[in-house]
Amino acid sequence: MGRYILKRLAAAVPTLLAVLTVVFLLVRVVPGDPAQTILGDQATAEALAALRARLGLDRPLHVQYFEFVFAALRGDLGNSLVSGRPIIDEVVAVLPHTIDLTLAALVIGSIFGIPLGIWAAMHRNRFIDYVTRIGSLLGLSFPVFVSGIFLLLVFALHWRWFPVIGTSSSADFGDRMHRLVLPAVNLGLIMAAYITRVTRSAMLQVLGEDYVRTARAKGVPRRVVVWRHALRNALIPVVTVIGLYLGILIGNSVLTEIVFNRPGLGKVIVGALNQRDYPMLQGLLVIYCFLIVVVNIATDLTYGLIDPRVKHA
Amino acid sequence: MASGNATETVLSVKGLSKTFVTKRGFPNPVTVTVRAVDDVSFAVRAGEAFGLVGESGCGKSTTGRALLRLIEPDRGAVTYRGQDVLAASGAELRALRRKLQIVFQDPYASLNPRRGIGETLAEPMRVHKMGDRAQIAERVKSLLAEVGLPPSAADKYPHEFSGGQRQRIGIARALSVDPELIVADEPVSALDVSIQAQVLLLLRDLQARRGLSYVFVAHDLGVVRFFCQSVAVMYLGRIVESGPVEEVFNQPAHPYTTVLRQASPVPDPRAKSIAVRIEGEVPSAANPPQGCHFHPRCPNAMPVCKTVYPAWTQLTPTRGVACHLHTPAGS
Amino acid sequence: MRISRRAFTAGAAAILASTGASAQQQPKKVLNVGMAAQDIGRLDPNYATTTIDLVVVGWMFNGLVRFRPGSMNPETIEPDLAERWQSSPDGKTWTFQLRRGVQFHGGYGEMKAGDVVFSLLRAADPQRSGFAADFRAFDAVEAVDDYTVRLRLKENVPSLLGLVTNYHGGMIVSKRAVEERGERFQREPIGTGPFAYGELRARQSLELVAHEQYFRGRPKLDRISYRFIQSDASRDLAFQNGEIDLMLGRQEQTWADRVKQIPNAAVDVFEPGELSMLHINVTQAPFNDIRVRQAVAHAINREELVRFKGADVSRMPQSVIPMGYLGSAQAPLLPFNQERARALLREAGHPNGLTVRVIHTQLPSMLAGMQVVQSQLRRVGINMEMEVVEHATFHAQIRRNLSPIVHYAAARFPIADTYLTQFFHSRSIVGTPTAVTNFCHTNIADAEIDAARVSTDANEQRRLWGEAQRKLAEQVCAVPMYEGLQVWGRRANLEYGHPLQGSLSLGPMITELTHFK
Amino acid sequence: MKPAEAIDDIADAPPEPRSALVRAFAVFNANKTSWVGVIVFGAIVAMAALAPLISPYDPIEQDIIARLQPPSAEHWFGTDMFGRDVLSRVIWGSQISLIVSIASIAVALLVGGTIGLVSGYIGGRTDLLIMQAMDVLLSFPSLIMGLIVVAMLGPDLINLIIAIALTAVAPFARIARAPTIVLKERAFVEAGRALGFSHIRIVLVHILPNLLAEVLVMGSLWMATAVRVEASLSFIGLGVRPPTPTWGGMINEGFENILDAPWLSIYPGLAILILVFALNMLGDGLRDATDPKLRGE
Repeated sequence: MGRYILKRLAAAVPTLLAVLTVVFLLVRVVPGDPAQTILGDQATAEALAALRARLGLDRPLHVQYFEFVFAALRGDLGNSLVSGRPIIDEVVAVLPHTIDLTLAALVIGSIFGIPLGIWAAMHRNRFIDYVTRIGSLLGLSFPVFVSGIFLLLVFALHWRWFPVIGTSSSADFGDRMHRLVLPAVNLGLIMAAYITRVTRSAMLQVLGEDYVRTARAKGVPRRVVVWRHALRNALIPVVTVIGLYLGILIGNSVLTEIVFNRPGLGKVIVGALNQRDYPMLQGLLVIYCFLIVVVNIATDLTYGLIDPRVKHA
Repeated sequence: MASGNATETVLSVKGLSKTFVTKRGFPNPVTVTVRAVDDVSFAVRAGEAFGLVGESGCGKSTTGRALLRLIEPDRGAVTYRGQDVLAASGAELRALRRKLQIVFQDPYASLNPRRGIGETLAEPMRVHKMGDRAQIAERVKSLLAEVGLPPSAADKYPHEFSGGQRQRIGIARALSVDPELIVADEPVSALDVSIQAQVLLLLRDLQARRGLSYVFVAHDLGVVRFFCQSVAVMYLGRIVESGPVEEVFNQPAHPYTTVLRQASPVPDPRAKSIAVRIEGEVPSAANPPQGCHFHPRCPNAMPVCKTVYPAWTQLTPTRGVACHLHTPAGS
Repeated sequence: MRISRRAFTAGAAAILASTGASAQQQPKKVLNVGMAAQDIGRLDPNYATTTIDLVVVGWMFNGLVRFRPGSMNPETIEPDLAERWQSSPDGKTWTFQLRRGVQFHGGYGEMKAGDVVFSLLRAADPQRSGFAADFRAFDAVEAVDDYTVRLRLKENVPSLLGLVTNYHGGMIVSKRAVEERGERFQREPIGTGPFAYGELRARQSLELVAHEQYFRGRPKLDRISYRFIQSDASRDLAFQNGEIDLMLGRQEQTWADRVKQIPNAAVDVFEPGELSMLHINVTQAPFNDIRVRQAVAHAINREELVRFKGADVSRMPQSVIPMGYLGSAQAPLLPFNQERARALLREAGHPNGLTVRVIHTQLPSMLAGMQVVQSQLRRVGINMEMEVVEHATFHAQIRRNLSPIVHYAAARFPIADTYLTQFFHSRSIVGTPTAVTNFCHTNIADAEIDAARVSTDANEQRRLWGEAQRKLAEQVCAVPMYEGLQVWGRRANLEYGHPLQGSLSLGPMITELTHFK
Repeated sequence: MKPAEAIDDIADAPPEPRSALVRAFAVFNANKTSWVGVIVFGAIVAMAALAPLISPYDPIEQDIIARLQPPSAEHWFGTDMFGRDVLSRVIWGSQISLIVSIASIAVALLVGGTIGLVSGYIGGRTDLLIMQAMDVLLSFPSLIMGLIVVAMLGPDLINLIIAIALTAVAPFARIARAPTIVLKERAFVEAGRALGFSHIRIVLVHILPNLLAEVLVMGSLWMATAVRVEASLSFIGLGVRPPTPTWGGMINEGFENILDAPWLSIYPGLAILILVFALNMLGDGLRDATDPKLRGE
């Protein structure tokens, strides 16, 4: 198992290298000048040039590139141009918020999505099924910022159940969770819509397979068949979706963070883009891509846990 | 080695080899090397049907495809009427494509489901610029007639035909470029027995009418005996015996041929089919046994068979075998 | 399903109860501020340029002198870290006597002349300051003794006191802290002001704590939580929900009107006015023809723009520099006259109007005003295509002359010289090594601007500045559109401790006197 | 970014005979919601096409006096901060949503489809390399990628289309590659090679038509995603340049006025919701219709 993970990570190295290169180039091609954002609009061209030299932005591109790649391979992503702090520190500072939100959304998505999907599959083409399908389609169709605004208007402003600012300035756990509710529900419901759909279609497929039919024919009760046989196999595509959802989750979390004013990786990256904080932008993109690779590996490993037929031999 | 009359030989295959490398296993894949075709040599004479026979997985289909370069072989030489097939490229290769054709086993997979029959037959002629629109249309009709289908078939789609009819269409497509040699890759094995004969008769008829040569790939000895003049028996990527059909099947030199003949139903109703099971499992081509590949299953296995692969022994000018039973002493 | 729902409701109720209890406290000692920001940039006064940074830096530092809190009128400049000062008759040598016993934050000890010399030299060094150009005239800064600083100038400057106020590079930092903290000083600076750096919660808030040893006395507030809330709407919602007490507002009449309706809420509108102008590149066709520039000027309906922005939060400009600056004059601005605009375009050879492609920032407040301008220009046949880019790109591209018309909104140090030099002196033309923000590529007022800078006669100085403004307006180098004032919302029971009329830090000054009633 | 639909197994879809179209239609027809999708989508297309005729006001003409008016008989959806009619802007805004989504998906389909087709057909190391490159593309969160690309090129219609197309290229490459790998092993493709057909002919004439259906179905589902991404970029402020009305841009402006004038974001928000919903229903129906597993029953 450990060897497998190592090998998968090693296999991801070329991809990550390519990502590094693309990221480096992409970031340099974006117009705008980090020195200007640091010095402000009254700075003279001379002052800007001096700062660019100090930041090392005037060196040839390939020099900057090799420096960046070698440092990145050593795990050093450099310092933010704007704050001067190590990028890792900046990321670690907001990571808990991102993890809170992502996990909460995953939990909400699974709690609602999986049972609903199974329920709908077992009542195929009946009223419940239609309602679930249309409901989940509707969920998929909501732009996350639109649903976020509606949630804010209704629950924060009208009913005042939850605060507007989706993050706490105190260390109080209860407060932290309280403020997490709306953003997590916003992301989680959309996630639930995805999971419902995938669970439903996976269940339908598994329920149609021979061994399930055989089990039914042998007189195994329907509930047992569903829970013991079908669900286990249906969960594989569901796990895949949860893994694949990461990309969407990141995009949606940027918007959610904006609407609910939460700190998080998504907002950091948008901020870095606005400030032309090249190292920050590079570092974050690399971290994102690395994260996606890790999630893919985790997804594959989860298959093994769910489905004993997939052997790690 | 089969070396008949040199002037008659149209297709000569020498030392043809093809190795597949695959990775298998999760999560720690193992590289598997399969020698699908291993140093295969034979010759086909003009107007002859040459059979390649063996159990499934023995590499006979791969051989057929490799000599047409549908799979690029790793080593060896293929010569068609003095022309090096493997070295041909560009216009040369295009010209060769017209001379050498193939008929596939699965009549369902071999036709593009989204293309009408007329279109399927006309396309090769258009590609090779074999006439104007009207001429090609005319030739489509005559091709259909030649394989025993009505002209109306041109306007239909593959799914509207039965398996036998589709195979006729497949044959017509191969004929569309006026080939001289056809590799028939198990052309009847997917068909009902009653239809097999019709298709075989059609092929034989074409052989006579057009002077075609065939490389006829099959696992069914009866069909080979009926259709072919010469035959080569393959086992795990190698030819173990070859020669004229009657000789090989009546007096097999290789124990494998004997076993194969016993296991195979013979179309002759008078001959009692003897149900002999071939002993042992077919070894994997990925991991052939040391020595003679056949020795684990061979009733006549000797100690030497376990260590040394037998050399090719020419029994008559047209017959040869690779078996220690026939190896001249001391070699 | 039912169980989970019940549990959820119960949990939510419990959480509600807990926060409900904590919301009611008696004498509030914590000020929650909502700022349109994602994060702090740099809190080193030499690099603080955005509103986000300027506002807090104003609470953390002192200068040798200061504008009276709540004012940005140079005439109200009063002692701050310096108790008194005198200048030589030629105005080139200045001596400051420092206040004794002023303590830096965080135990960095007493502020002495060495810190002042260090701070001012640092502000004048382009390697360590973004405002070095302002201190170009400095010849030498030296400590006579621990409490006396002498300043020598190469040439006269329009307002020396202006350079040593609590503004930009004039703020005094701790020498030891700068040297010890290095790059960390950018985010965790040490000053002498009423509030000190406490903690930075990444992307959430900057926490400031009262400076116990502040020389004017311990601040009445204990803590300031400076929250980063980017979106205007979120800030509004948070204010409405009672989660913040003071917030950056929007230059919008509707906004001001609505916030005033909220119980216990007040709206502050104060100086400086940020002057929004269209800077027209006079060297580039078709705007090298003055008639085209005049047409643009005649097409602009300032009244409509002010109505759009709101009468309480904006006003009609009078000149090419903002109102109320030392030296600002009434300049002959061309009146709104669509007929005249069309006629001028015809004369200039554009009977069917013309199309101009400009680059504009996506910053909502600027973009909205520009969309009104776009519509006004359309009515006289000028089709303005806006390429909206995000703000950093905008700044880079307008400095590369990619936009023939640049919409720029700015407030500067309230002396005509700063504004005129940065926007209209040929030294500041973009694309040159000394470039600042002269987007119109003009040099017609160079002589007046230069002469006024070194003039020792206040009346002559005013006359020269007035002349420069008249010329620039006449030649239509820039078309003033509106002046937007600073707009903040606050709890009505928040007392600043001074009347708020203006603030160079662009936000209310929170001082030792600020408190909740 | 890939919607869940993208991962559904289409690798082994056999080429279909023509009568499958008839059966597919029957499946599509049986699913009533698909028709709702078709009708609503058709209505939005009609609205976009007829915008000049049906919109009550000029969508960009300002009337500062009449700004921020709530919905009334005169302005059904109210007016925005410039006094422009929100209903008219919603009607005109459909054009941008449709143009951007259709064009970007068309580009992604063309480019991604070609890459997948070629890569799958060539196979071997080239395929490995190309797919590795696609993985690199896929590992960028699409909204972030869109943001960077738009920041790089500047926000206008064409660049927006490029940015959104870029985020969908990799998924389409994957969608096109999977069936190509299966198809190229089929005998009719081998027959083509034996007959001396050029690779281009084989790919275009013999492989492409067999996977078009699936790719087009995915296209319709991805269009829904494209509409959302366009709106998201506009919401962040990197949309088509003003004064052109776009739904995302309207929500963006409206969000800042959410407390003063909620109608500014509610109507365009509903418009996006309806369009995306319709596209999802339509794509769903189409997918059921082409999915052999569902049709088999």
